[in-house]
Amino acid sequence: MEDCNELVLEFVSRPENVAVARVTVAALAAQLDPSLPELDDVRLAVSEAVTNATIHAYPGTTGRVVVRARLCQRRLTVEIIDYGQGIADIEQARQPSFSTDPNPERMGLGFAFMESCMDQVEVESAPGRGTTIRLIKEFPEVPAEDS
Amino acid sequence: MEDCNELVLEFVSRPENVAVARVTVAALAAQLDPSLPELDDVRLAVSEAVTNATIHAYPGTTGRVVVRARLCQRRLTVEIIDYGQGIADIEQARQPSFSTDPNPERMGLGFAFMESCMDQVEVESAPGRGTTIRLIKEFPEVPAEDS
Amino acid sequence: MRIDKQTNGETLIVRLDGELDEHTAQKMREAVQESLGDEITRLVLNLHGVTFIDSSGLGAILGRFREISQRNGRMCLVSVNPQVRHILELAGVLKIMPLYRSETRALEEA
Amino acid sequence: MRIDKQTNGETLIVRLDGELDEHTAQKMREAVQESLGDEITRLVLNLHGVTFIDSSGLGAILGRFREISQRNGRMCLVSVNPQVRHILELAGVLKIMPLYRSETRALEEA
Ligand SMILES: Nc1ncnc2c1ncn2[C@@H]1O[C@H](COP(=O)(O)OP(=O)(O)O)[C@@H](O)[C@H]1O
Ligand SMILES: Nc1ncnc2c1ncn2[C@@H]1O[C@H](COP(=O)(O)OP(=O)(O)O)[C@@H](O)[C@H]1O
Repeated sequence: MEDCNELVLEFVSRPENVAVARVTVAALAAQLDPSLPELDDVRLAVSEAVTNATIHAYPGTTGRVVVRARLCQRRLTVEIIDYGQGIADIEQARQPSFSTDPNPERMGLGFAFMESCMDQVEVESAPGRGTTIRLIKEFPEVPAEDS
Repeated sequence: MEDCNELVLEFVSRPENVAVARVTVAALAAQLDPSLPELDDVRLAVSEAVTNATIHAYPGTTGRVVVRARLCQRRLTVEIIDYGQGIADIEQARQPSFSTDPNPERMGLGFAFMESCMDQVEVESAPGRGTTIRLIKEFPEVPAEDS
Repeated sequence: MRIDKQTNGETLIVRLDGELDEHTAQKMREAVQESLGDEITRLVLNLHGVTFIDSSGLGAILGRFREISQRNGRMCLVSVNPQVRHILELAGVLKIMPLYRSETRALEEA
Repeated sequence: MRIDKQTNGETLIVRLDGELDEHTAQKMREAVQESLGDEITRLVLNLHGVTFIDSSGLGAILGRFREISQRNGRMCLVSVNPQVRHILELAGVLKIMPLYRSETRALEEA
Protein backbone atom coordinates (compact mmCIF):
# COMPACT_ATOMS: atom_id res chain seq x y z
CA MET A 1 0.00 0.00 0.00
CA GLU A 2 3.09 2.26 0.25
CA ASP A 3 2.48 4.49 -2.67
CA CYS A 4 -1.08 3.62 -3.61
CA ASN A 5 -3.73 6.19 -4.38
CA GLU A 6 -7.22 5.13 -3.40
CA LEU A 7 -10.66 6.65 -3.69
CA VAL A 8 -14.14 5.61 -2.68
CA LEU A 9 -17.29 6.78 -4.45
CA GLU A 10 -20.72 6.06 -3.02
CA PHE A 11 -24.04 6.72 -4.69
CA VAL A 12 -27.57 5.48 -5.23
CA SER A 13 -28.25 2.87 -7.92
CA ARG A 14 -29.83 5.14 -10.52
CA PRO A 15 -29.10 4.81 -14.23
CA GLU A 16 -27.91 8.41 -14.48
CA ASN A 17 -25.16 7.71 -11.95
CA VAL A 18 -23.44 5.10 -14.10
CA ALA A 19 -21.84 7.94 -16.09
CA VAL A 20 -20.59 9.58 -12.88
CA ALA A 21 -18.88 6.37 -11.73
CA ARG A 22 -17.34 5.84 -15.17
CA VAL A 23 -15.94 9.35 -15.29
CA THR A 24 -14.56 9.22 -11.74
CA VAL A 25 -12.64 6.00 -12.25
CA ALA A 26 -11.40 7.18 -15.66
CA ALA A 27 -10.11 10.38 -14.02
CA LEU A 28 -8.16 8.30 -11.50
CA ALA A 29 -6.81 6.02 -14.23
CA ALA A 30 -5.78 9.10 -16.22
CA GLN A 31 -3.06 9.64 -13.60
CA LEU A 32 -1.18 6.80 -15.32
CA ASP A 33 -1.19 8.64 -18.66
CA PRO A 34 -2.89 5.69 -20.34
CA SER A 35 -3.57 5.39 -24.06
CA LEU A 36 -7.06 6.28 -25.27
CA PRO A 37 -8.00 2.61 -25.89
CA GLU A 38 -6.82 1.71 -22.38
CA LEU A 39 -8.98 4.47 -20.94
CA ASP A 40 -11.93 3.31 -23.05
CA ASP A 41 -11.47 -0.19 -21.61
CA VAL A 42 -11.68 1.16 -18.07
CA ARG A 43 -14.76 3.20 -18.92
CA LEU A 44 -16.51 0.23 -20.48
CA ALA A 45 -15.73 -2.27 -17.71
CA VAL A 46 -16.83 0.16 -14.97
CA SER A 47 -19.94 1.03 -16.93
CA GLU A 48 -20.96 -2.63 -17.21
CA ALA A 49 -20.34 -3.43 -13.54
CA VAL A 50 -22.12 -0.34 -12.25
CA THR A 51 -25.01 -0.88 -14.68
CA ASN A 52 -25.40 -4.41 -13.26
CA ALA A 53 -25.49 -3.05 -9.72
CA THR A 54 -28.13 -0.62 -10.95
CA ILE A 55 -30.45 -2.96 -12.85
CA HIS A 56 -29.95 -6.37 -11.22
CA ALA A 57 -29.01 -5.84 -7.58
CA TYR A 58 -32.12 -4.10 -6.27
CA PRO A 59 -35.11 -5.24 -8.39
CA GLY A 60 -37.97 -2.79 -8.19
CA THR A 61 -36.10 -0.44 -5.89
CA THR A 62 -32.78 1.35 -5.46
CA GLY A 63 -29.88 0.84 -3.10
CA ARG A 64 -26.36 1.86 -2.30
CA VAL A 65 -23.46 1.28 -4.71
CA VAL A 66 -19.85 1.69 -3.62
CA VAL A 67 -16.98 2.00 -6.06
CA ARG A 68 -13.51 1.61 -4.57
CA ALA A 69 -10.68 2.32 -6.98
CA ARG A 70 -6.99 1.98 -6.24
CA LEU A 71 -3.82 2.73 -8.18
CA CYS A 72 -0.67 0.93 -7.06
CA GLN A 73 2.25 1.55 -9.34
CA ARG A 74 0.77 0.78 -12.76
CA ARG A 75 -2.04 -1.47 -11.57
CA LEU A 76 -5.64 -0.28 -11.32
CA THR A 77 -8.03 -2.22 -9.10
CA VAL A 78 -11.70 -1.27 -9.07
CA GLU A 79 -14.25 -2.86 -6.78
CA ILE A 80 -17.93 -2.33 -7.53
CA ILE A 81 -19.96 -3.29 -4.47
CA ASP A 82 -23.70 -3.56 -3.97
CA TYR A 83 -25.78 -4.86 -1.06
CA GLY A 84 -28.52 -6.32 -3.22
CA GLN A 85 -29.96 -9.72 -4.06
CA GLY A 86 -26.67 -11.32 -5.13
CA ILE A 87 -26.03 -13.95 -7.80
CA ALA A 88 -26.99 -17.57 -7.26
CA ASP A 89 -24.95 -19.18 -10.04
CA ILE A 90 -21.89 -17.05 -10.74
CA GLU A 91 -20.44 -19.31 -13.42
CA GLN A 92 -23.67 -19.20 -15.40
CA ALA A 93 -23.98 -15.42 -14.94
CA ARG A 94 -20.54 -14.91 -16.45
CA GLN A 95 -21.39 -16.84 -19.62
CA PRO A 96 -21.62 -14.56 -22.67
CA SER A 97 -25.23 -13.93 -23.72
CA PHE A 98 -26.63 -15.16 -20.42
CA SER A 99 -29.10 -12.81 -18.78
CA THR A 100 -31.81 -13.37 -16.20
CA ASP A 101 -33.59 -10.31 -17.52
CA PRO A 102 -36.50 -11.20 -19.83
CA ASN A 103 -36.10 -7.87 -21.66
CA PRO A 104 -34.76 -8.82 -25.11
CA GLU A 105 -32.67 -5.66 -25.20
CA ARG A 106 -30.62 -6.95 -22.25
CA MET A 107 -27.66 -8.47 -24.11
CA GLY A 108 -26.04 -10.60 -21.42
CA LEU A 109 -22.70 -9.16 -22.51
CA GLY A 110 -21.82 -7.24 -19.34
CA PHE A 111 -19.39 -9.79 -17.92
CA ALA A 112 -18.01 -10.61 -21.38
CA PHE A 113 -17.15 -6.95 -21.95
CA MET A 114 -15.59 -6.62 -18.49
CA GLU A 115 -13.39 -9.61 -19.27
CA SER A 116 -12.35 -8.35 -22.67
CA CYS A 117 -11.40 -4.96 -21.18
CA MET A 118 -9.59 -5.94 -17.99
CA ASP A 119 -6.81 -8.37 -17.14
CA GLN A 120 -8.79 -9.92 -14.33
CA VAL A 121 -12.45 -9.99 -13.26
CA GLU A 122 -13.36 -11.47 -9.89
CA VAL A 123 -16.92 -11.95 -8.67
CA GLU A 124 -17.90 -12.43 -5.04
CA SER A 125 -21.60 -12.91 -4.51
CA ALA A 126 -24.21 -14.99 -2.71
CA PRO A 127 -28.03 -14.81 -2.74
CA GLY A 128 -29.20 -12.08 -0.41
CA ARG A 129 -25.67 -11.00 0.40
CA GLY A 130 -24.83 -8.55 -2.33
CA THR A 131 -22.20 -8.61 -5.02
CA THR A 132 -18.62 -7.41 -5.29
CA ILE A 133 -17.00 -7.23 -8.71
CA ARG A 134 -13.23 -6.74 -8.73
CA LEU A 135 -11.69 -5.45 -11.95
CA ILE A 136 -7.91 -5.41 -12.34
CA LYS A 137 -5.87 -3.92 -15.14
CA GLU A 138 -2.15 -3.38 -15.60
CA PHE A 139 -0.93 -0.43 -17.64
CA PRO A 140 2.39 -1.29 -19.25
CA GLU A 141 5.09 1.33 -18.77
CA VAL A 142 5.31 3.80 -21.64
CA PRO A 143 8.49 5.58 -22.74
CA ALA A 144 9.03 8.73 -20.66
CA GLU A 145 7.78 11.96 -22.19
CA ASP A 146 7.58 15.62 -21.25
CA SER A 147 4.33 15.55 -19.34
CA MET B 1 -34.71 14.82 0.31
CA GLU B 2 -37.59 13.27 -1.71
CA ASP B 3 -36.02 13.28 -5.12
CA CYS B 4 -32.44 14.19 -4.38
CA ASN B 5 -29.46 12.47 -5.89
CA GLU B 6 -26.46 12.33 -3.61
CA LEU B 7 -22.93 11.02 -3.91
CA VAL B 8 -19.94 10.86 -1.62
CA LEU B 9 -16.35 10.79 -2.83
CA GLU B 10 -13.49 10.11 -0.46
CA PHE B 11 -9.79 10.34 -1.24
CA VAL B 12 -6.38 11.31 0.05
CA SER B 13 -5.28 14.95 -0.08
CA ARG B 14 -2.87 14.72 -3.00
CA PRO B 15 -2.65 17.41 -5.69
CA GLU B 16 -3.40 14.90 -8.46
CA ASN B 17 -6.76 14.09 -6.88
CA VAL B 18 -8.10 17.62 -7.23
CA ALA B 19 -8.87 16.85 -10.89
CA VAL B 20 -10.74 13.68 -9.93
CA ALA B 21 -12.98 15.57 -7.50
CA ARG B 22 -13.65 18.31 -10.04
CA VAL B 23 -14.61 15.83 -12.73
CA THR B 24 -16.85 13.80 -10.41
CA VAL B 25 -18.88 16.78 -9.22
CA ALA B 26 -19.09 18.14 -12.78
CA ALA B 27 -20.46 14.77 -13.95
CA LEU B 28 -23.16 14.95 -11.28
CA ALA B 29 -23.99 18.57 -12.17
CA ALA B 30 -24.18 17.55 -15.84
CA GLN B 31 -27.42 15.73 -14.98
CA LEU B 32 -29.06 19.18 -14.91
CA ASP B 33 -28.02 19.89 -18.51
CA PRO B 34 -26.22 23.06 -17.43
CA SER B 35 -24.64 25.58 -19.76
CA LEU B 36 -20.90 25.34 -20.31
CA PRO B 37 -20.17 28.46 -18.21
CA GLU B 38 -22.29 27.04 -15.37
CA LEU B 39 -20.32 23.81 -15.52
CA ASP B 40 -17.05 25.77 -15.57
CA ASP B 41 -18.20 27.58 -12.42
CA VAL B 42 -18.77 24.28 -10.64
CA ARG B 43 -15.40 22.95 -11.76
CA LEU B 44 -13.59 26.05 -10.55
CA ALA B 45 -15.29 26.29 -7.17
CA VAL B 46 -14.71 22.59 -6.42
CA SER B 47 -11.13 22.88 -7.61
CA GLU B 48 -10.44 25.77 -5.22
CA ALA B 49 -12.05 24.11 -2.20
CA VAL B 50 -10.36 20.75 -2.77
CA THR B 51 -7.02 22.43 -3.45
CA ASN B 52 -7.34 24.21 -0.09
CA ALA B 53 -8.04 20.90 1.66
CA THR B 54 -4.95 19.58 -0.09
CA ILE B 55 -2.45 22.36 0.60
CA HIS B 56 -3.69 23.99 3.82
CA ALA B 57 -5.47 21.37 5.90
CA TYR B 58 -2.65 18.91 6.54
CA PRO B 59 0.65 20.86 6.51
CA GLY B 60 3.59 18.58 5.81
CA THR B 61 1.43 15.49 5.51
CA THR B 62 -1.71 14.15 3.84
CA GLY B 63 -5.15 13.31 5.15
CA ARG B 64 -8.65 12.34 4.18
CA VAL B 65 -10.87 14.59 2.05
CA VAL B 66 -14.59 13.92 1.66
CA VAL B 67 -16.68 15.51 -1.06
CA ARG B 68 -20.43 15.18 -0.61
CA ALA B 69 -22.48 16.44 -3.54
CA ARG B 70 -26.26 16.58 -3.74
CA LEU B 71 -28.72 17.53 -6.44
CA CYS B 72 -32.20 18.49 -5.29
CA GLN B 73 -34.38 19.74 -8.10
CA ARG B 74 -32.16 22.35 -9.72
CA ARG B 75 -29.97 23.07 -6.70
CA LEU B 76 -26.46 21.67 -6.35
CA THR B 77 -24.90 21.52 -2.88
CA VAL B 78 -21.29 20.43 -2.53
CA GLU B 79 -19.58 19.95 0.80
CA ILE B 80 -15.80 19.67 0.87
CA ILE B 81 -14.73 18.28 4.22
CA ASP B 82 -11.28 17.82 5.71
CA TYR B 83 -10.16 16.78 9.19
CA GLY B 84 -7.10 19.00 9.23
CA GLN B 85 -5.83 22.01 11.16
CA GLY B 86 -8.85 24.23 10.57
CA ILE B 87 -9.04 27.99 10.11
CA ALA B 88 -8.59 30.36 13.06
CA ASP B 89 -10.01 33.54 11.51
CA ILE B 90 -12.58 32.63 8.88
CA GLU B 91 -13.49 36.19 7.98
CA GLN B 92 -9.87 37.07 7.30
CA ALA B 93 -9.32 33.86 5.32
CA ARG B 94 -12.21 34.74 3.00
CA GLN B 95 -10.76 38.14 2.13
CA PRO B 96 -9.53 38.33 -1.47
CA SER B 97 -5.72 38.16 -1.70
CA PHE B 98 -5.35 36.90 1.84
CA SER B 99 -3.16 33.84 2.18
CA THR B 100 -1.28 32.36 5.11
CA ASP B 101 1.06 30.69 2.66
CA PRO B 102 4.39 32.58 2.30
CA ASN B 103 4.77 31.20 -1.24
CA PRO B 104 4.29 34.26 -3.51
CA GLU B 105 2.59 32.08 -6.11
CA ARG B 106 -0.26 31.40 -3.67
CA MET B 107 -2.78 33.99 -4.83
CA GLY B 108 -5.23 34.09 -1.94
CA LEU B 109 -8.02 33.97 -4.52
CA GLY B 110 -9.50 30.58 -3.65
CA PHE B 111 -12.44 31.87 -1.61
CA ALA B 112 -12.95 34.81 -3.96
CA PHE B 113 -13.29 32.43 -6.92
CA MET B 114 -15.65 30.14 -5.02
CA GLU B 115 -17.84 33.12 -4.26
CA SER B 116 -17.85 34.43 -7.80
CA CYS B 117 -18.84 30.96 -9.11
CA MET B 118 -21.47 29.86 -6.62
CA ASP B 119 -24.61 31.44 -5.16
CA GLN B 120 -23.56 30.67 -1.62
CA VAL B 121 -20.33 29.70 0.14
CA GLU B 122 -20.45 28.61 3.77
CA VAL B 123 -17.39 27.87 5.88
CA GLU B 124 -17.42 25.84 9.08
CA SER B 125 -14.05 25.54 10.72
CA ALA B 126 -12.20 25.74 14.01
CA PRO B 127 -8.51 25.28 14.85
CA GLY B 128 -7.71 21.58 15.14
CA ARG B 129 -11.22 20.56 14.13
CA GLY B 130 -11.08 20.48 10.37
CA THR B 131 -12.93 22.50 7.76
CA THR B 132 -16.19 22.09 5.89
CA ILE B 133 -16.86 24.27 2.87
CA ARG B 134 -20.44 24.26 1.58
CA LEU B 135 -20.96 25.45 -1.97
CA ILE B 136 -24.48 26.03 -3.26
CA LYS B 137 -25.59 26.85 -6.77
CA GLU B 138 -29.01 27.08 -8.40
CA PHE B 139 -29.39 26.22 -12.07
CA PRO B 140 -32.25 28.24 -13.56
CA GLU B 141 -34.73 26.18 -15.56
CA VAL B 142 -33.96 26.09 -19.28
CA PRO B 143 -36.56 25.70 -22.04
CA ALA B 144 -37.33 22.00 -22.59
CA GLU B 145 -35.40 20.33 -25.38
CA ASP B 146 -35.08 16.88 -26.92
CA SER B 147 -32.43 15.46 -24.67
CA MET C 1 -27.37 12.91 -24.53
CA ARG C 2 -28.66 15.16 -27.26
CA ILE C 3 -31.10 13.59 -29.69
CA ASP C 4 -32.05 15.19 -32.99
CA LYS C 5 -34.68 13.71 -35.27
CA GLN C 6 -35.69 14.36 -38.84
CA THR C 7 -38.34 12.65 -40.94
CA ASN C 8 -38.02 12.49 -44.74
CA GLY C 9 -40.99 10.61 -46.17
CA GLU C 10 -40.39 6.98 -45.19
CA THR C 11 -37.05 7.70 -43.59
CA LEU C 12 -36.42 8.62 -39.99
CA ILE C 13 -32.99 10.03 -39.25
CA VAL C 14 -31.93 10.04 -35.59
CA ARG C 15 -28.72 11.80 -34.55
CA LEU C 16 -27.20 11.07 -31.17
CA ASP C 17 -24.68 13.15 -29.26
CA GLY C 18 -23.06 12.03 -26.03
CA GLU C 19 -22.60 8.71 -24.27
CA LEU C 20 -24.96 5.81 -25.00
CA ASP C 21 -25.44 3.82 -21.78
CA GLU C 22 -28.34 2.45 -19.71
CA HIS C 23 -29.65 5.91 -18.91
CA THR C 24 -29.37 7.54 -22.32
CA ALA C 25 -30.39 4.34 -24.18
CA GLN C 26 -33.75 4.74 -22.46
CA LYS C 27 -34.05 8.26 -23.86
CA MET C 28 -33.04 7.08 -27.31
CA ARG C 29 -35.64 4.30 -27.17
CA GLU C 30 -38.40 6.76 -26.26
CA ALA C 31 -37.32 9.29 -28.87
CA VAL C 32 -37.35 6.72 -31.68
CA GLN C 33 -40.65 5.15 -30.55
CA GLU C 34 -42.24 8.58 -30.58
CA SER C 35 -41.35 9.23 -34.21
CA LEU C 36 -41.70 5.73 -35.63
CA GLY C 37 -44.99 6.31 -37.46
CA ASP C 38 -46.47 3.54 -39.62
CA GLU C 39 -45.06 5.17 -42.74
CA ILE C 40 -41.43 4.82 -41.61
CA THR C 41 -39.61 1.92 -43.28
CA ARG C 42 -36.06 3.13 -42.93
CA LEU C 43 -34.15 4.18 -39.83
CA VAL C 44 -30.83 5.97 -40.18
CA LEU C 45 -29.05 6.13 -36.83
CA ASN C 46 -26.27 8.70 -36.92
CA LEU C 47 -23.75 7.94 -34.16
CA HIS C 48 -21.32 10.66 -35.16
CA GLY C 49 -21.49 12.43 -31.81
CA VAL C 50 -21.48 9.27 -29.68
CA THR C 51 -18.22 9.12 -27.72
CA PHE C 52 -18.99 6.00 -25.68
CA ILE C 53 -21.22 2.94 -25.87
CA ASP C 54 -21.67 -0.07 -23.59
CA SER C 55 -23.82 -3.21 -23.73
CA SER C 56 -26.93 -1.24 -22.74
CA GLY C 57 -26.43 1.11 -25.68
CA LEU C 58 -25.79 -1.85 -27.93
CA GLY C 59 -29.03 -3.47 -26.76
CA ALA C 60 -30.97 -0.33 -27.59
CA ILE C 61 -29.52 -0.24 -31.12
CA LEU C 62 -30.31 -3.91 -31.72
CA GLY C 63 -33.76 -3.40 -30.24
CA ARG C 64 -34.50 -0.69 -32.80
CA PHE C 65 -33.15 -3.00 -35.53
CA ARG C 66 -35.53 -5.76 -34.41
CA GLU C 67 -38.43 -3.36 -34.34
CA ILE C 68 -37.91 -1.92 -37.79
CA SER C 69 -37.17 -5.38 -39.24
CA GLN C 70 -40.50 -6.67 -37.91
CA ARG C 71 -42.26 -4.17 -40.12
CA ASN C 72 -40.01 -5.13 -43.03
CA GLY C 73 -38.06 -1.91 -42.79
CA ARG C 74 -34.30 -1.38 -42.89
CA MET C 75 -31.86 0.22 -40.54
CA CYS C 76 -28.32 1.50 -40.96
CA LEU C 77 -25.67 3.30 -38.94
CA VAL C 78 -23.66 6.40 -39.78
CA SER C 79 -20.09 7.39 -38.85
CA VAL C 80 -18.96 5.92 -35.56
CA ASN C 81 -15.92 6.79 -33.48
CA PRO C 82 -13.21 4.19 -32.77
CA GLN C 83 -14.48 3.08 -29.34
CA VAL C 84 -18.01 2.69 -30.68
CA ARG C 85 -16.82 0.88 -33.80
CA HIS C 86 -14.76 -1.53 -31.73
CA ILE C 87 -17.79 -2.45 -29.60
CA LEU C 88 -20.11 -2.79 -32.59
CA GLU C 89 -17.59 -5.13 -34.21
CA LEU C 90 -17.03 -7.13 -31.05
CA ALA C 91 -20.76 -7.77 -30.83
CA GLY C 92 -21.18 -8.56 -34.54
CA VAL C 93 -23.54 -5.65 -35.12
CA LEU C 94 -21.77 -4.58 -38.31
CA LYS C 95 -22.58 -7.98 -39.83
CA ILE C 96 -26.29 -7.29 -39.71
CA MET C 97 -26.43 -3.52 -40.20
CA PRO C 98 -24.57 -1.50 -42.83
CA LEU C 99 -22.39 1.36 -41.63
CA TYR C 100 -21.92 4.48 -43.78
CA ARG C 101 -19.51 7.34 -43.52
CA SER C 102 -22.11 10.04 -43.94
CA GLU C 103 -25.86 10.49 -43.94
CA THR C 104 -25.72 11.36 -47.64
CA ARG C 105 -24.11 8.01 -48.37
CA ALA C 106 -26.61 6.23 -46.16
CA LEU C 107 -29.55 7.88 -47.90
CA GLU C 108 -28.19 7.06 -51.36
CA GLU C 109 -27.31 3.45 -50.71
CA ALA C 110 -29.37 2.09 -47.87
CA MET D 1 -0.89 17.90 -18.76
CA ARG D 2 1.27 17.78 -21.85
CA ILE D 3 4.07 20.32 -22.01
CA ASP D 4 6.01 21.11 -25.19
CA LYS D 5 8.98 23.42 -25.21
CA GLN D 6 10.93 25.12 -27.97
CA THR D 7 13.86 27.51 -27.74
CA ASN D 8 14.51 30.08 -30.49
CA GLY D 9 17.57 32.16 -29.57
CA GLU D 10 16.40 34.39 -26.71
CA THR D 11 12.82 33.13 -26.86
CA LEU D 12 11.39 30.19 -24.97
CA ILE D 13 8.02 28.95 -26.23
CA VAL D 14 6.07 26.71 -23.85
CA ARG D 15 2.88 25.00 -25.03
CA LEU D 16 0.47 23.55 -22.49
CA ASP D 17 -2.26 20.97 -23.07
CA GLY D 18 -4.75 19.92 -20.42
CA GLU D 19 -5.96 21.40 -17.14
CA LEU D 20 -3.79 23.86 -15.22
CA ASP D 21 -4.34 23.29 -11.50
CA GLU D 22 -2.23 22.77 -8.38
CA HIS D 23 -0.83 19.47 -9.65
CA THR D 24 -0.06 20.42 -13.24
CA ALA D 25 1.09 23.94 -12.31
CA GLN D 26 3.92 22.25 -10.44
CA LYS D 27 4.90 20.41 -13.61
CA MET D 28 4.72 23.59 -15.64
CA ARG D 29 6.89 25.40 -13.11
CA GLU D 30 9.56 22.70 -13.29
CA ALA D 31 9.44 22.50 -17.07
CA VAL D 32 9.95 26.26 -17.47
CA GLN D 33 12.67 26.43 -14.82
CA GLU D 34 14.56 23.68 -16.60
CA SER D 35 14.69 25.57 -19.89
CA LEU D 36 15.06 29.13 -18.59
CA GLY D 37 18.73 29.56 -19.44
CA ASP D 38 20.44 32.93 -18.90
CA GLU D 39 20.06 33.79 -22.58
CA ILE D 40 16.26 33.67 -22.46
CA THR D 41 14.64 37.12 -22.32
CA ARG D 42 11.27 36.30 -23.75
CA LEU D 43 8.73 33.69 -22.63
CA VAL D 44 5.78 32.86 -24.89
CA LEU D 45 3.23 30.75 -23.00
CA ASN D 46 0.82 29.09 -25.43
CA LEU D 47 -2.37 28.16 -23.58
CA HIS D 48 -4.21 26.95 -26.66
CA GLY D 49 -4.73 23.44 -25.28
CA VAL D 50 -5.59 24.51 -21.73
CA THR D 51 -9.24 23.69 -21.03
CA PHE D 52 -9.32 24.70 -17.38
CA ILE D 53 -7.43 26.96 -15.01
CA ASP D 54 -7.87 27.78 -11.32
CA SER D 55 -6.07 30.08 -8.88
CA SER D 56 -3.13 27.66 -8.61
CA GLY D 57 -2.64 27.76 -12.38
CA LEU D 58 -2.96 31.52 -12.30
CA GLY D 59 -0.31 31.72 -9.58
CA ALA D 60 2.08 29.67 -11.69
CA ILE D 61 1.60 31.97 -14.68
CA LEU D 62 2.15 35.09 -12.59
CA GLY D 63 5.15 33.44 -10.94
CA ARG D 64 6.78 32.94 -14.35
CA PHE D 65 5.97 36.55 -15.21
CA ARG D 66 7.68 37.75 -12.04
CA GLU D 67 10.70 35.60 -12.75
CA ILE D 68 11.23 36.73 -16.32
CA SER D 69 10.55 40.36 -15.36
CA GLN D 70 13.29 40.21 -12.73
CA ARG D 71 15.80 39.55 -15.46
CA ASN D 72 14.28 42.34 -17.55
CA GLY D 73 12.65 39.89 -19.92
CA ARG D 74 9.13 39.89 -21.31
CA MET D 75 6.32 37.39 -21.24
CA CYS D 76 3.14 36.99 -23.27
CA LEU D 77 0.25 34.57 -23.62
CA VAL D 78 -1.18 32.94 -26.72
CA SER D 79 -4.75 31.92 -27.60
CA VAL D 80 -6.81 31.05 -24.54
CA ASN D 81 -10.20 29.34 -24.35
CA PRO D 82 -13.24 31.14 -22.88
CA GLN D 83 -13.01 29.67 -19.34
CA VAL D 84 -9.30 30.51 -19.17
CA ARG D 85 -9.82 33.99 -20.59
CA HIS D 86 -12.57 34.70 -18.10
CA ILE D 87 -10.30 33.78 -15.18
CA LEU D 88 -7.33 35.73 -16.54
CA GLU D 89 -9.56 38.78 -16.91
CA LEU D 90 -11.11 38.36 -13.47
CA ALA D 91 -7.63 38.36 -11.95
CA GLY D 92 -6.36 41.28 -14.02
CA VAL D 93 -3.64 39.21 -15.71
CA LEU D 94 -4.45 40.57 -19.16
CA LYS D 95 -3.61 44.07 -17.89
CA ILE D 96 0.01 43.12 -17.29
CA MET D 97 0.65 40.54 -20.02
CA PRO D 98 -0.28 40.84 -23.70
CA LEU D 99 -2.41 38.09 -25.19
CA TYR D 100 -2.00 37.09 -28.85
CA ARG D 101 -4.11 34.94 -31.10
CA SER D 102 -1.24 32.92 -32.45
CA GLU D 103 2.41 32.23 -31.78
CA THR D 104 3.31 33.93 -35.05
CA ARG D 105 1.62 37.10 -33.87
CA ALA D 106 3.28 36.83 -30.49
CA LEU D 107 6.75 36.40 -32.05
CA GLU D 108 6.22 39.36 -34.40
CA GLU D 109 4.84 41.77 -31.85
CA ALA D 110 5.96 40.82 -28.40
N1 LIG E 1 -24.74 -6.87 -9.26
C1 LIG E 1 -25.54 -7.90 -9.59
N2 LIG E 1 -26.52 -8.29 -8.75
C2 LIG E 1 -27.33 -9.32 -9.06
N3 LIG E 1 -27.23 -10.03 -10.21
C3 LIG E 1 -26.28 -9.68 -11.09
C4 LIG E 1 -25.40 -8.61 -10.83
N4 LIG E 1 -24.53 -8.51 -11.88
C5 LIG E 1 -24.89 -9.47 -12.74
N5 LIG E 1 -25.93 -10.18 -12.28
C6 LIG E 1 -26.57 -11.35 -12.95
O1 LIG E 1 -25.69 -11.80 -13.98
C7 LIG E 1 -26.38 -11.83 -15.23
C8 LIG E 1 -25.43 -11.58 -16.38
O2 LIG E 1 -24.90 -10.25 -16.30
P1 LIG E 1 -24.35 -9.55 -17.62
O3 LIG E 1 -23.34 -10.44 -18.27
O4 LIG E 1 -23.87 -8.20 -17.21
O5 LIG E 1 -25.59 -9.44 -18.58
P2 LIG E 1 -26.91 -8.52 -18.47
O6 LIG E 1 -26.63 -7.42 -17.49
O7 LIG E 1 -27.14 -8.00 -19.85
O8 LIG E 1 -28.02 -9.42 -17.98
C9 LIG E 1 -27.48 -10.82 -15.08
O9 LIG E 1 -28.57 -11.05 -15.97
C10 LIG E 1 -27.87 -10.99 -13.62
O10 LIG E 1 -28.74 -12.07 -13.44
N1 LIG F 1 -9.27 23.61 4.23
C1 LIG F 1 -8.50 24.53 4.85
N2 LIG F 1 -7.80 24.20 5.97
C2 LIG F 1 -7.04 25.13 6.60
N3 LIG F 1 -6.90 26.40 6.18
C3 LIG F 1 -7.56 26.79 5.07
C4 LIG F 1 -8.38 25.89 4.36
N4 LIG F 1 -8.92 26.55 3.30
C5 LIG F 1 -8.45 27.80 3.37
N5 LIG F 1 -7.64 27.97 4.43
C6 LIG F 1 -6.97 29.24 4.84
O1 LIG F 1 -7.58 30.32 4.17
C7 LIG F 1 -6.62 31.08 3.44
C8 LIG F 1 -7.22 31.69 2.19
O2 LIG F 1 -7.61 30.67 1.28
P1 LIG F 1 -7.75 31.01 -0.26
O3 LIG F 1 -8.63 32.20 -0.45
O4 LIG F 1 -8.18 29.77 -0.95
O5 LIG F 1 -6.28 31.41 -0.73
P2 LIG F 1 -4.95 30.53 -0.88
O6 LIG F 1 -5.38 29.08 -0.95
O7 LIG F 1 -4.34 30.99 -2.15
O8 LIG F 1 -4.11 30.81 0.32
C9 LIG F 1 -5.49 30.09 3.18
O9 LIG F 1 -4.25 30.75 2.97
C10 LIG F 1 -5.49 29.26 4.46
O10 LIG F 1 -4.82 29.91 5.52
